[in-house]
Amino acid sequence: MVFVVLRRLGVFATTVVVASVVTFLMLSILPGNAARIALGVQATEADVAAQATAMGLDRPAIVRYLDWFGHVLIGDFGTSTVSRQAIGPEITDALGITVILVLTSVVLALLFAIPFGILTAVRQRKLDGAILSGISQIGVAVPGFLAGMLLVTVFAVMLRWLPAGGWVDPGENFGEFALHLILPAIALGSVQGAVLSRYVRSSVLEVMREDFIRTARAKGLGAGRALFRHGLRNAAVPVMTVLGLQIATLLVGAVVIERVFSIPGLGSLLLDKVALRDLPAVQGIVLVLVVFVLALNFLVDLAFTLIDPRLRSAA
Amino acid sequence: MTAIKYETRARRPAGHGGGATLWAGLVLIGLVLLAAVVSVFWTPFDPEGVFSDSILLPPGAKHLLGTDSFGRDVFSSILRGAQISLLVGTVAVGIAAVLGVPFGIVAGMNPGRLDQFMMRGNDISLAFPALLLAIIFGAIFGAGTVTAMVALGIGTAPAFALIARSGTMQIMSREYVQAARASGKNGLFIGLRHVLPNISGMLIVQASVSFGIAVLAEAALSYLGLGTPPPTPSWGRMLQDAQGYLFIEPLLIVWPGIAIAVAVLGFNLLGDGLRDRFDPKMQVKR
Amino acid sequence: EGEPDTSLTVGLLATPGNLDYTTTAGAAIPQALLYNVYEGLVKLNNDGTIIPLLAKSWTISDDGLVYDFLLHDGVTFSDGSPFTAESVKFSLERVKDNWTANGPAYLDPIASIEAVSDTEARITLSKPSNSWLFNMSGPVGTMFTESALADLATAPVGTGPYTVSSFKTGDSLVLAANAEYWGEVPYMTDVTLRYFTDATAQTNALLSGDINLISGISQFQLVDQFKSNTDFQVLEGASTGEVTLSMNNASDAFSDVRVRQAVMYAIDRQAVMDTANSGYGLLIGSMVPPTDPWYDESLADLYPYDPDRATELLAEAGVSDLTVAFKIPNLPYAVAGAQVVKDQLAKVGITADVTALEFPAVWLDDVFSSHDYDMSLIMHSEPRDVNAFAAPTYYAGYDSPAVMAKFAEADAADATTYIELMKEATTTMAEEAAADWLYLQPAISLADADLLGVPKNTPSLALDLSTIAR
Amino acid sequence: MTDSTPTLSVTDLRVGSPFTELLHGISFDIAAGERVGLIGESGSGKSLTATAVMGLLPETLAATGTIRLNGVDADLLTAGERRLNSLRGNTMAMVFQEPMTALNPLMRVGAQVAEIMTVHHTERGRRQARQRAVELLAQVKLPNPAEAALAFPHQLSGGQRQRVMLAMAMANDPQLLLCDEPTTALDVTVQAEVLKLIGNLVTDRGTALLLITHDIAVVAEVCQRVLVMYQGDIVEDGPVGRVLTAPQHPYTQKLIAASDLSSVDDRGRLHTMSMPVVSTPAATPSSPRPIQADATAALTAPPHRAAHQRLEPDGPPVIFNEATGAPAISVRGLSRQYRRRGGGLFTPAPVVHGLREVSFDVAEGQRFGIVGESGSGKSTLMRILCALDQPTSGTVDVLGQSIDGASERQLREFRSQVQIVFQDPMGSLDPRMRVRDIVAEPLRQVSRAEALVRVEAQLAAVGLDADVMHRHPHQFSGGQRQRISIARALITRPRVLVADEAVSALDVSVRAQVLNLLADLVDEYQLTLVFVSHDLGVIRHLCDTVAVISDGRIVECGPTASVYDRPLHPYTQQLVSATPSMDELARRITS
Ligand SMILES: Nc1ncnc2c1ncn2[C@@H]1O[C@H](COP(=O)(O)OP(=O)(O)OP(=O)(O)O)[C@@H](O)[C@H]1O
Ligand SMILES: Nc1ncnc2c1ncn2[C@@H]1O[C@H](COP(=O)(O)OP(=O)(O)OP(=O)(O)O)[C@@H](O)[C@H]1O
Ligand SMILES: [Mg+2]
Ligand SMILES: [Mg+2]
Repeated sequence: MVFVVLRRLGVFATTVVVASVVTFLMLSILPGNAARIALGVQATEADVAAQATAMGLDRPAIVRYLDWFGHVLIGDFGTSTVSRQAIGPEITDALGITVILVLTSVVLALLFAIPFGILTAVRQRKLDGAILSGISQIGVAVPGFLAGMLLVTVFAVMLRWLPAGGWVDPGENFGEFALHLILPAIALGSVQGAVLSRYVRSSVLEVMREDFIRTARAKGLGAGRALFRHGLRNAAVPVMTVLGLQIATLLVGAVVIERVFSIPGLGSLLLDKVALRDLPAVQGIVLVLVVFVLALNFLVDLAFTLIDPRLRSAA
Repeated sequence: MTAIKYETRARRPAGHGGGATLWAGLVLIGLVLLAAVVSVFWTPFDPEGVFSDSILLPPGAKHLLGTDSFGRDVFSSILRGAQISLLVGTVAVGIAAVLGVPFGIVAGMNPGRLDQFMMRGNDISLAFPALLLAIIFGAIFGAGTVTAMVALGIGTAPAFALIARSGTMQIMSREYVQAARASGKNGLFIGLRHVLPNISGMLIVQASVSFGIAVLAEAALSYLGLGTPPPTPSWGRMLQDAQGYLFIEPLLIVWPGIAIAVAVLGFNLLGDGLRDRFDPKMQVKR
Repeated sequence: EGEPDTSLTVGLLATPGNLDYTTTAGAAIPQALLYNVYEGLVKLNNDGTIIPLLAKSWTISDDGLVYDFLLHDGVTFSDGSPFTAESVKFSLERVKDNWTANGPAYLDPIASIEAVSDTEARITLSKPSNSWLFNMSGPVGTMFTESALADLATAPVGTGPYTVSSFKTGDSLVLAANAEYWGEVPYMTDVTLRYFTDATAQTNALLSGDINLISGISQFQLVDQFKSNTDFQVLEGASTGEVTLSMNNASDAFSDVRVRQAVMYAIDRQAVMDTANSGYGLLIGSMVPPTDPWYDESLADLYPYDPDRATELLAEAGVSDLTVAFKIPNLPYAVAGAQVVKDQLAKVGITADVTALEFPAVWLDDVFSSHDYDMSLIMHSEPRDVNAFAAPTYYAGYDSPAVMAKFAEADAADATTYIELMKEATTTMAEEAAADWLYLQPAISLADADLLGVPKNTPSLALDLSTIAR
Repeated sequence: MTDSTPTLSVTDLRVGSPFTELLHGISFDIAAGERVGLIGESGSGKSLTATAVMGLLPETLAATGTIRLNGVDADLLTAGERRLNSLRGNTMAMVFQEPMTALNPLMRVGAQVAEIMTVHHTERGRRQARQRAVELLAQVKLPNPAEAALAFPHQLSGGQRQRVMLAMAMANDPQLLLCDEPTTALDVTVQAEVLKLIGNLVTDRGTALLLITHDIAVVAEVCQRVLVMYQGDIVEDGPVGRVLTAPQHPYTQKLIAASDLSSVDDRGRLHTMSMPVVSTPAATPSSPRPIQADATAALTAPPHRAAHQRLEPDGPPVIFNEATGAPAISVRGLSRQYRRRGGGLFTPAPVVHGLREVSFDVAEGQRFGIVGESGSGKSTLMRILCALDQPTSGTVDVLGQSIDGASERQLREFRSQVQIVFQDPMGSLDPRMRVRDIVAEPLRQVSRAEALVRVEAQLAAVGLDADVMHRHPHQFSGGQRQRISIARALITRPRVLVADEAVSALDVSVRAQVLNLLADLVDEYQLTLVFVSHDLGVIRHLCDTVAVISDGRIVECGPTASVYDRPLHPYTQQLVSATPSMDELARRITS
């Protein structure tokens, strides 16, 4: 048993190492000279060369990789070439913001998608079901940033009910934090919600056609009760897969909404750091993202195992 | 008589499986396709020129949907923009399919170590979503349509691989595959002759849905400045440009918004329709 | 009624990566810190004149080599350490070896620095220089204390009216009034500088009341909505940002002056400004903003829009079917402007292959460092940067020994001759079409209607907050 | 049957989709305590009838007519949903056809059984309901009922799941019990018990029973009356004895004739009810009569032995059917273990024994049958014989070629000499290929033109016209499809033909056709046949030698007649005694 756990962790660790190599290689061919960017247009070529040496940019790739990853393993992401601060805290701060944003939006999305998806599935052949389903289809087709732009225009600019953007740490001022979170979370969540509701719908539709629902109805359970008692757990499995993937893509994908709302999240940080060729920071961010996604996959698998006894014991 | 019975059985589901949805999707995509094709040969005005004398005109007889800040006819730009959207969708989905499908099939046909190994590789590529790739590739190769398409393609490939793999595993357990093996056919033959044709239904559904996603992603990338560079009109960039004129000429944001929605909706409906059609459960049960 | 609201939130676009402008380039750090947190001996006034700051007054020897500064008494840095003539000596001597950014070379004319007494500093130049004192008003003239050098990147310590109370990269910089300030304590006691990446988000924040002031809006189509809105004021001033269509004078395409001139005639600068900049800006015709004394407004008409003349010149130069690599930074004004330029060049038969390069990384590499381009479009925002532009090693590749000599002569000349010679040199550059200076970017600030004393012009890199009140 | 009003009364029931009518107005009654069988061709509408009574037709179908239940003052077809809910599971209950999917995979089976009682409040509390569920599971003979109640459906075998369904249906002592093929997944021994159980319920409680099945023997055993459906109509309705012995409708006549595996014509061929459309019967004058292979088949029959007859407990395992000369197939000590995928997060993947230490020979020209319950390892053995799978240990020689560890290249010759016919006629044909390509698939290094000629000839040999070549598999009936797969198997003129449950998916009528065809072809080509089935009757008809597999081991082997008449191993004895035969049936009916 211990062996199996160790083996799984071993696979996970190997995947992370490979991912780190991929990350490093991909980023090592970024054009642009970080030293020149740091010094600006007035610096001479000699200054730039000296700066490059100081930043350790002239060492062979393998040395740079080992140095970097070795330090990452002990929790040291290195020092940003731009802010000259340890990168770790910068990444954790931004990651925290993005995770809060993404999770809030996903919760909103679920709050919307589950009832909506079930409703559209159950009333599939009715007019109202078709209309609702149409609405969610259109919701899927609207770009997220457009939704964000429109929300800002209406609720922040025209009505002045809510701030147009920015971020306040929850520890600093929770009320303000909540106010600042509402619009971006809705913008991000509405589109995700529309997408998720499609999955909930098809998943519920699928489950509704399962024989065991018919069995439940043959027992005398009404259609609704049969669906709730027997269908939803079964429908949850495919929806969870999608949810896992969505969260994974949203960590970076939220950058569009972060831009619309000027939120200093991880995606924004990545874009800024890439622009400034702050390589240690970029590598750190990408690695954190990758590990996060891999870990998420791992967790989704775990959740499956909990929900579905077929995966728990094979017999 | 028996044969006739089976024939009607096979045809019947085709008649109504996902019918309305499918048609709605096809009509919308048809519109986009039409715009793309027409704009190759003709647009009312040049969508890439600069017309300093006709800046920001409201919709009217001459300029059906008005003009933008460069004096360009919005209608012409929308037409031409369909080309970019379709191009991005086609290339991205093409790349994703070309990379993902063989990968998934090979993994699915070789359960055990190779499959495990390939799937861990797939996990890693899943961890680099399209947008992340687009940002990195944009920095490496310079932002632009090609970079965006490639990034989207590579980013979507793992999804294709997963679908192809699960489909392949289903097909591999079918007896006709065993029969082919018993006939001495090799893996390549089985993959091409048996597996690929039989999972194509799933793949087409996936392709259609991915197409819609690619159109949306291109818009998002354009918004971030990582998409199609001007003056080539892309719907996403038109949206971004229009953002600055929201209070001056709000309609400017409406047209590309509608265009994107129509295209994405079209592909989603097509995907839904096709899924219903390919889904054996939606069909008459034997 | 009640307590006056003394907090201010300013929306800015470029975010500083850190707070150390001695080693980090870019306008963002000086914009936030210069004159607010850091001070030098002199300051550039909003109208472009040099006024005293930490130096009460100064005298210049007749040969223009010896500057005697009389310093304010009782000035302390925000960490409590005193500011004296020793600080002047320490700070300026440090520049040569420790500064890598923001023009350490500006102080090259200094031969020696001497702390005569606590309040008297004497600086001797190796040769007379008109630009030196001007440069002293910029970042290189900043006074530092030896006790607080460890953490320049995060914890700047200066003598200014504000101190940094918090800094979140990419998000905000919070300044608090310095209670111990030696001069008049500013009206605004809490100032938050919020950084945006998107101009629309910035104006939305102003419209929704999240921020009070936008200094230097970058997308001018967003301005009009504020003009009709009585809740806000629109302040138009001059910047030092010349939007420049640069031509690689050393390239095959543009080494012939006639080809460059053809470009000058081919471009309708007014149309470029109207289309790409919503009509905001000032046609300048040279690399000199009106806040510089040698500004010559007639240069704006040197090359009127005349495509026929352009075609003639091209024919004269024996050029046909010219295709140029037009490498622009991926910045909104450049992307917009390039489309108009490309269109206009096409009308005289020049094909411009536009590529938008990532800015700064790739553009700096390709265009600025490697000179691998024919044409570019970029704003030069540093004050008085025309001399630098004329250097033969500069990316423009403009090589005129005569002009360089004239600049050197001007720097060493007396004040009036200085202006005269500068005017001559810049005029020659314009005539020889060293570049096409399309227009001067306006400095437009948008503010709540009740804000007073918002600086209009931006002659220096700094955003001076000390004058703002309600 | 004191009450004159029947428990169930169906009048003029029509079920249709917007495109076609599927049930054309059927009417029948079932009285209290009456046991009615419903038989008929696959797809004739049996399941539809039952689901219509339950009011659980798929949404896409609509029903008209009247369905009345004794004591309910409403027509079930028009009754409100609330009303129906109170009846379903309580007054009327149904056992559905597919036990694999009819249970909720995420819920313990005990809870699923208990639910039907809590829904109708027939047990006071949740705990009582659980207890009663365990009792019910015991009644349906689930081993270890208390533990089984805590199992999830996937942890039970198909037969066990079917019994769970049955327990559920019986929980509230319904007035009307509808059973749709309740024993298909059960092996004959369990089937007998389950049928007895149903019978008891009906007699004890006066339940009206509708039993749907394709197994006429089952009907004969359980039912009093039988309804025969054919293409959406009830074509015959009468007492079992009458219908089975003197069927009136031509369809019923053919059906009954085809069901009887012991009644053959003068050529030793089964009676079929083939209704030729594209095919001509196998024995057309055009196809050459086979040279009788009897001479070669007349081998010295190896002794009839059973595994438990091993002399010493630890002695060498028995080699069954040991051949004297060079056997066509020689298997020694063959084991195959499967490692199940995944396992839990914290548990290693469990090992499943497919085959354990199997040794036997098959002589050239022998018709070797293998019987055994589901999951006993039959398919595993077949796959290994065809080199589609590798043994974990042991050796396998087929036609002198050693298969274990052989590379695909070494097997090239082997591949054309050993062919396989699979269980599922649809599943074994690639739906996207044309018949011509399917049949030609095993051919190698043959020009296209020649391939076509050979395909045509082969199709003719299995009784299919050349014009079927361009069609796709879905355009054929089950029997025709199985012929296609047989044609594919035979096109390379193999010396060994392995058939894995080649007729179990077919309904009786088609089954007879295919068995005849196989018998013809084996004679004609002098094949060595290895034929797997769980149906003793089929094996008995077709094979000269039979091996019985149970739990991965051969437990008994010998000449078919000998095994059938004098089974040695307890498992075989059970198997034989539980198999209903038509002879017995006739006896019982007439008595
Ligand atoms: N949902 C449906 N929509 C349309 N046709 C259907 C549907 N369900 C079943 N049918 C058709 O109705 C006919 C009768 O089906 P039914 O399931 O009752 O057959 P059956 O007699 O039970 O067959 P089997 O013995 O194979 O179970 C078949 O032709 C089938 O294809
Ligand atoms: N690929 C596999 N992985 C794991 N276990 C398997 C696999 N194939 C078969 N088994 C297991 O091996 C045992 C024998 O299976 P096999 O298919 O040979 O049985 P069978 O006798 O053909 O049954 P049936 O009559 O149901 O077809 C069963 O317990 C089965 O669950
Ligand atoms: Mg049925
Ligand atoms: Mg089997």
